[in-house]
Amino acid sequence: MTKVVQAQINGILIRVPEGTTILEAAKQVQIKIPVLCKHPDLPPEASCGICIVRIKGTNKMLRACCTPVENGMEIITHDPEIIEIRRTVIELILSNHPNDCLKCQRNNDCELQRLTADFGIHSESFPTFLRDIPKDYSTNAIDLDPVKCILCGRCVHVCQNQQNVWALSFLERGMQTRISPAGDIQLADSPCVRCGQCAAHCPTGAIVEKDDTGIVWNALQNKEKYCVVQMAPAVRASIGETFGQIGVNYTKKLYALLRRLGFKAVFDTSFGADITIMEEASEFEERLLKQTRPLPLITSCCPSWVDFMEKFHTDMIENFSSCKSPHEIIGVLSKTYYAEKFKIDPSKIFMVSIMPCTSKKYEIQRSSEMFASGFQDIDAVLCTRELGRMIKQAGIDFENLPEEQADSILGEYSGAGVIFGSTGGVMEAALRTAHYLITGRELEHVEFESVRGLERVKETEVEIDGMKIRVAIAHGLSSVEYVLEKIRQAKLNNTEIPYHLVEVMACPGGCVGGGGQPYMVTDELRVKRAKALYSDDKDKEIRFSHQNPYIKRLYEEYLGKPLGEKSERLLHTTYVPQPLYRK
Amino acid sequence: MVKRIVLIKDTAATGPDTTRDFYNRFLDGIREHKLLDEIMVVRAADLGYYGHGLVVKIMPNNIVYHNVQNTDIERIIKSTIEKNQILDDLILNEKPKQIKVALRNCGLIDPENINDYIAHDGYKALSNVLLEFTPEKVIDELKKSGLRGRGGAGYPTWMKWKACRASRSNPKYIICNADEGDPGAYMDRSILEGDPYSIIEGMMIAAYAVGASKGYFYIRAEYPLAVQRIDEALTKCREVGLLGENILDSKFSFDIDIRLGAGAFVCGEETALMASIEGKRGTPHPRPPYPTGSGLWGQPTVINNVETLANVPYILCYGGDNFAKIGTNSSKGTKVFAVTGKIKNSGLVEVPMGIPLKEIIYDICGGTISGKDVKAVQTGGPSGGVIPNKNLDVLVDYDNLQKMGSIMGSGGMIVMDTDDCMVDIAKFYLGFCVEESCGKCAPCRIGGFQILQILNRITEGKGKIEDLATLKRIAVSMQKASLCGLGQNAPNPVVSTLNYFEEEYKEHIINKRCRAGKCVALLTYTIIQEKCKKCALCFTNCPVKAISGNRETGYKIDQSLCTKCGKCKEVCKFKAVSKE
Amino acid sequence: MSKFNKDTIIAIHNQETAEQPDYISVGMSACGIAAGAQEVYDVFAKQIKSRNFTIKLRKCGCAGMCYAEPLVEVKANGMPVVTYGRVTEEIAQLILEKHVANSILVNDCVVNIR
Amino acid sequence: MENINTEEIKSLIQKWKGKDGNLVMILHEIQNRYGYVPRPVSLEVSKETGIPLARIYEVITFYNYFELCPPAKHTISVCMGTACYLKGAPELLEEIETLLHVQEGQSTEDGQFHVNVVRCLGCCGLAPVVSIDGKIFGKVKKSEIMEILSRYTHEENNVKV
Repeated sequence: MTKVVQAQINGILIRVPEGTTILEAAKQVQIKIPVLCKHPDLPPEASCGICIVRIKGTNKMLRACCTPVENGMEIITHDPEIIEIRRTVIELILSNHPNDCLKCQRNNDCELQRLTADFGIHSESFPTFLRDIPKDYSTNAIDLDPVKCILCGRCVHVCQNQQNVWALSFLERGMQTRISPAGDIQLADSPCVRCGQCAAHCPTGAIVEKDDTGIVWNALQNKEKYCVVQMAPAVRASIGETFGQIGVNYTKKLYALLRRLGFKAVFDTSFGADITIMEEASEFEERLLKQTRPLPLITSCCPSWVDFMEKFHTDMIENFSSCKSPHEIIGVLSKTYYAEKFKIDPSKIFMVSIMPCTSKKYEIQRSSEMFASGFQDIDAVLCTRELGRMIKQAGIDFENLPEEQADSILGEYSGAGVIFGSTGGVMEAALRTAHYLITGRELEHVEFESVRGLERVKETEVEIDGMKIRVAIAHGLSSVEYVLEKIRQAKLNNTEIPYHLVEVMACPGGCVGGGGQPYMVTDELRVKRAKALYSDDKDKEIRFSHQNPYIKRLYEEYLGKPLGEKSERLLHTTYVPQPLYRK
Repeated sequence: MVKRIVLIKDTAATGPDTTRDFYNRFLDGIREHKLLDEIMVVRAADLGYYGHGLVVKIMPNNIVYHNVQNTDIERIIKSTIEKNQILDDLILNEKPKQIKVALRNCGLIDPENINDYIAHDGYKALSNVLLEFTPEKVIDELKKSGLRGRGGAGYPTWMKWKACRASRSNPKYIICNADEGDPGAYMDRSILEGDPYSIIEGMMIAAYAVGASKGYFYIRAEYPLAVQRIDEALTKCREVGLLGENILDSKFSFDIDIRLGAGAFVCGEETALMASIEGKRGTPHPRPPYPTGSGLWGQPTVINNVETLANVPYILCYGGDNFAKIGTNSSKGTKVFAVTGKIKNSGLVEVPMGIPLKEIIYDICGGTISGKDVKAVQTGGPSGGVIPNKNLDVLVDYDNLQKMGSIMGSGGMIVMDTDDCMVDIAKFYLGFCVEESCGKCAPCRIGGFQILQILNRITEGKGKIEDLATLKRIAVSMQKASLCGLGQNAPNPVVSTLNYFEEEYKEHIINKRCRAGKCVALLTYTIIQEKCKKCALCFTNCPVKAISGNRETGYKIDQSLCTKCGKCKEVCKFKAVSKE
Repeated sequence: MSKFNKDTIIAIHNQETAEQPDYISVGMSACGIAAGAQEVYDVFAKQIKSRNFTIKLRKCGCAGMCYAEPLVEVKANGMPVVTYGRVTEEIAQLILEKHVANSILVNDCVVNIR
Repeated sequence: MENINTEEIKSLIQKWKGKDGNLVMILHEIQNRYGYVPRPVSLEVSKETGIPLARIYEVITFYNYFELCPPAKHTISVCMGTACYLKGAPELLEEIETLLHVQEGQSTEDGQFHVNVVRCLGCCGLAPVVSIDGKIFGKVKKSEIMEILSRYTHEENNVKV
């Protein structure tokens, strides 16, 4: 049992479990202590110095973000001196920050800007001194402007600890301190996997998604182009946050929205997910029953994970599913199957993916296989935040839009397809179909509770036809090491494989926690977003990918069979080891 | 056969010949008394007394006479030398000002010879402790001694040890903080180089007391000789089983490794130091958790400064009570200071706590080298403050210095005379802190930088009177909102110089004048026409041709062209160039 | 070397304190060396060897009197222990010739005597 | 840049392998060997120790002691400790900068001298001090700088110092 400590905040008695920080405890008395560097999702960095509070009886002020409440503490969260110091610190930070908010991607959605407004800072107390550090636009996914960086340390923490990528780091010290890959090289030459978790956690405009809204607006305006669009499962559960709605599934309004923005056809990546399952489950069945290639089979629909594997875990290439990610599948089919069927010149088709992800921006040019249609299969990727901005730019009253349907040919998805957006979702969808493929029978109980939830590594056993199928699910790239190490050890010692099937998502929570999703994500929010997807699944009449009539039609009319020649050519890819550092 | 040695030195600095003259007269006296075979008279270079006129020291009796006149020679010889009678009016009955505890072996023993250390009671404390003391008793003895950390903050050493001992997690670590980064202080280097074994013994006693099995020396890489001496000492200790398993046949096992710093002042801060040992950037972490509970690699850790550890064997050898007899109520024992700057005899002094600052400056170190007034004494290095001349009678201990707005710090003591500018000094220290800030936390990183910008402006004559308020505002935010001691204390030199020398700041701002003549931009060089001999040396030497005129009319400096390089003053043979 | 125990330490202590050999001790910490202590040490080492002095030459750390570096401490011929300051190679010669060989202290160089 | 000998790097690392927190010490070994930390060596260290390159660069650039560029033949360090500062170190630095036509932190064009400022060499009693290649010159006067530097400008004299 955890001990409870008793203290006073602004004279009000509080009781909190031992170890609770003052910042957390203050919420009990309806106090939100201002802070800049602390992200609710991350451990305290204690770098900004704004959250100081006074402890009665001591001369010092302590940081609320990292100081645990102690028995008998008398905490004062604000008085004129505290407020003056906080204001001074904010002004100091501003003196080292380009105050061109109006031209910043984070304008109106910036934590520093918000604090500046809260503290009523209207003039410049200290002369501005900007560092001279070049911007880094090298990745095509994430834009880095170290001059805007306030050195809160969130991105570095996320990149090094949560993601274990170690692309970003601090260089130098004092006023020269900056964020950069090892030794001032560019991100594209570093191990960066473009997951965008840094951007999602950045409080200012220092790291943002590459803004492709301009490209998309231009394409929509271009009479020569036939603009089509698809949206990922996770987007529907988070776009509402742009308007203050949390955990609401906006699928049908989004379809309407995308049409109003000018897209000629609206597809759903969840349908692509259904196809992925057909291919991946077949691949699994083949590996399991015919031992064509080694087990475990590891999922490959997350491009950051793929990049991570190609850089850090090349020994796992043979275990990777060769199946492309769902949006790439929709992409290639839109410029082949759809184009043929509706007699549209595929060269005119401009395919846009709305994704929760920054990595997808990089994925669309990842290898020659991403041009399987003969054209670049996906022309542009927008992440959720960019779509939110486009809605505002277009002045659309999103919440009051009518509900519409997707274009049925690449839009009708099963319940299995939509849960792809959450950690464990791919696994669950795959198991549903794999069970059918292996046994020829449908599952009675379709929900696999044991693969759901936010535990960083989930290991479980599923019985299919008397066979015990061992599976593992990891999300957040640092969690994957444990799973891979187990596989590696088994390979090394020639013992029984620990798992048959492994799902990995780079971002914590899976795509619902993606790097392109609305800011200030917490586990609480991840759960709510995932819940919206799971209830979508529950409400669906069809909850198996292989039962989706449009999937059946697609294979009958066009692809043939899963893992068939055409499927292989259009829907599969290959992996090659990549150097960690190109410089 | 020589029976006595008489040393002679003029300590009044009246002139180089006084000693020689007196020496000759004294020699004559000895000759007259036919004592030449028995008495050796020697002119000393220094006898450690200042401002006492002519000093005569008679050995081996160790009699010291001061303010001796030529007329005293006869009676000194007759009474003292011939009859062993002491002349009460001449005797200097001064107890030695310095007491050497931490430095007890420095300069005395051969640091490369363990036997020499043992000869001076080395490892006596350890063998007592290991064979007869419980760890609790060791901590008790430390408590009795009242020893407080000599690294700066002055935290009671026994409390640190006790907290670490109480932590249940294992292993535990002892770290010797030898990252002496304070510019102008080198006490630790001196002990590391001069008495390495005593620090090792201190660490071992600490380890035994808290239950640690492993120790680290964290030494500045800028001290290669210290590293070498410690390394050799550790090797020797391992060779003779003073490190390793079952030391001195007890159940205690312990070993020590060296880790080098790499040029980061902030690594003197405990949490940053541990990060550095762990192979990371030396950025501090918030406390709590304190190192005694969760330190190096998350394990309970005691970090003690070199001087602290050097005191430990002394305490355990001669008793905590004996140690506690030295010093004041709240600050026991001695403190080593590195007295530098404009001081006559710069060096290390070890004095009992509570000694008047004056005595250190004048009696031990001989006052300023220039003979000018002491303007201020800076203690505590970049984290400390200045003590102005009027407060030189302050009794030096932790609490008094803090009351003065400075700190004890690690023991840097910089003496400044009237040629030193207080704004310039503040700027110097701020520059240091800005360069050494780890950059992690905003108040320290940017606050220090902005203060430095303001000080730069002031010393360049571009200051505004509002700047003083801004300085104070930033200083408060740094003191209160910085994460670690470096940032919290970085504004201290500014705050304390502003406190005592605000008028000097105002002079810089309003009158555009630096009374010490340090701030180059505020200087004006002019040719004093009355003294000028029109030799044209300044004219020909001015690198920017700011001097105009000819041998007939004389010369003038065009202030708009002058870069204040000082060349004209340097070359002028008639002191006809003034600088103000 | 065998492992020390308490008795070894007492034995070394007794043996070392019983012997009171004459010595010349040169302050060899970083500041001393920077001020020229190594050169002074070398003079002593060379001369002691070539002139067969029986006096022991040793190194020690910094005695704190940095202003007077290099420091040399001499204990010889039953005289008090004398510390010489600002010792140059020439003064080192004088110390050997006068103090060590003839029990005469060198003028204008003594900074301490005990 | 000279060739990087992987075997040699491995043996430098070997000394510290398996010891906790060895990175700073390994970098010291490398800097002692090469005079700086070349990128290929850092990559090799990363490979050998499993320490991410980003961490290695974080550490190299944090600590003043480590260099990323090849050193000049002679390193002149002007001590800017408080004692030296008060006793005229800034003038010495200025003189050196003027004589060698470099700024602090830079190397001369011919690669002979690198001039930098250090914070206290611990020889405050000899202030102001300047160290060249580790040899410390104490109580230096501005007028002596030229002579001291000239000892290093002629190759044959180097041996003597």
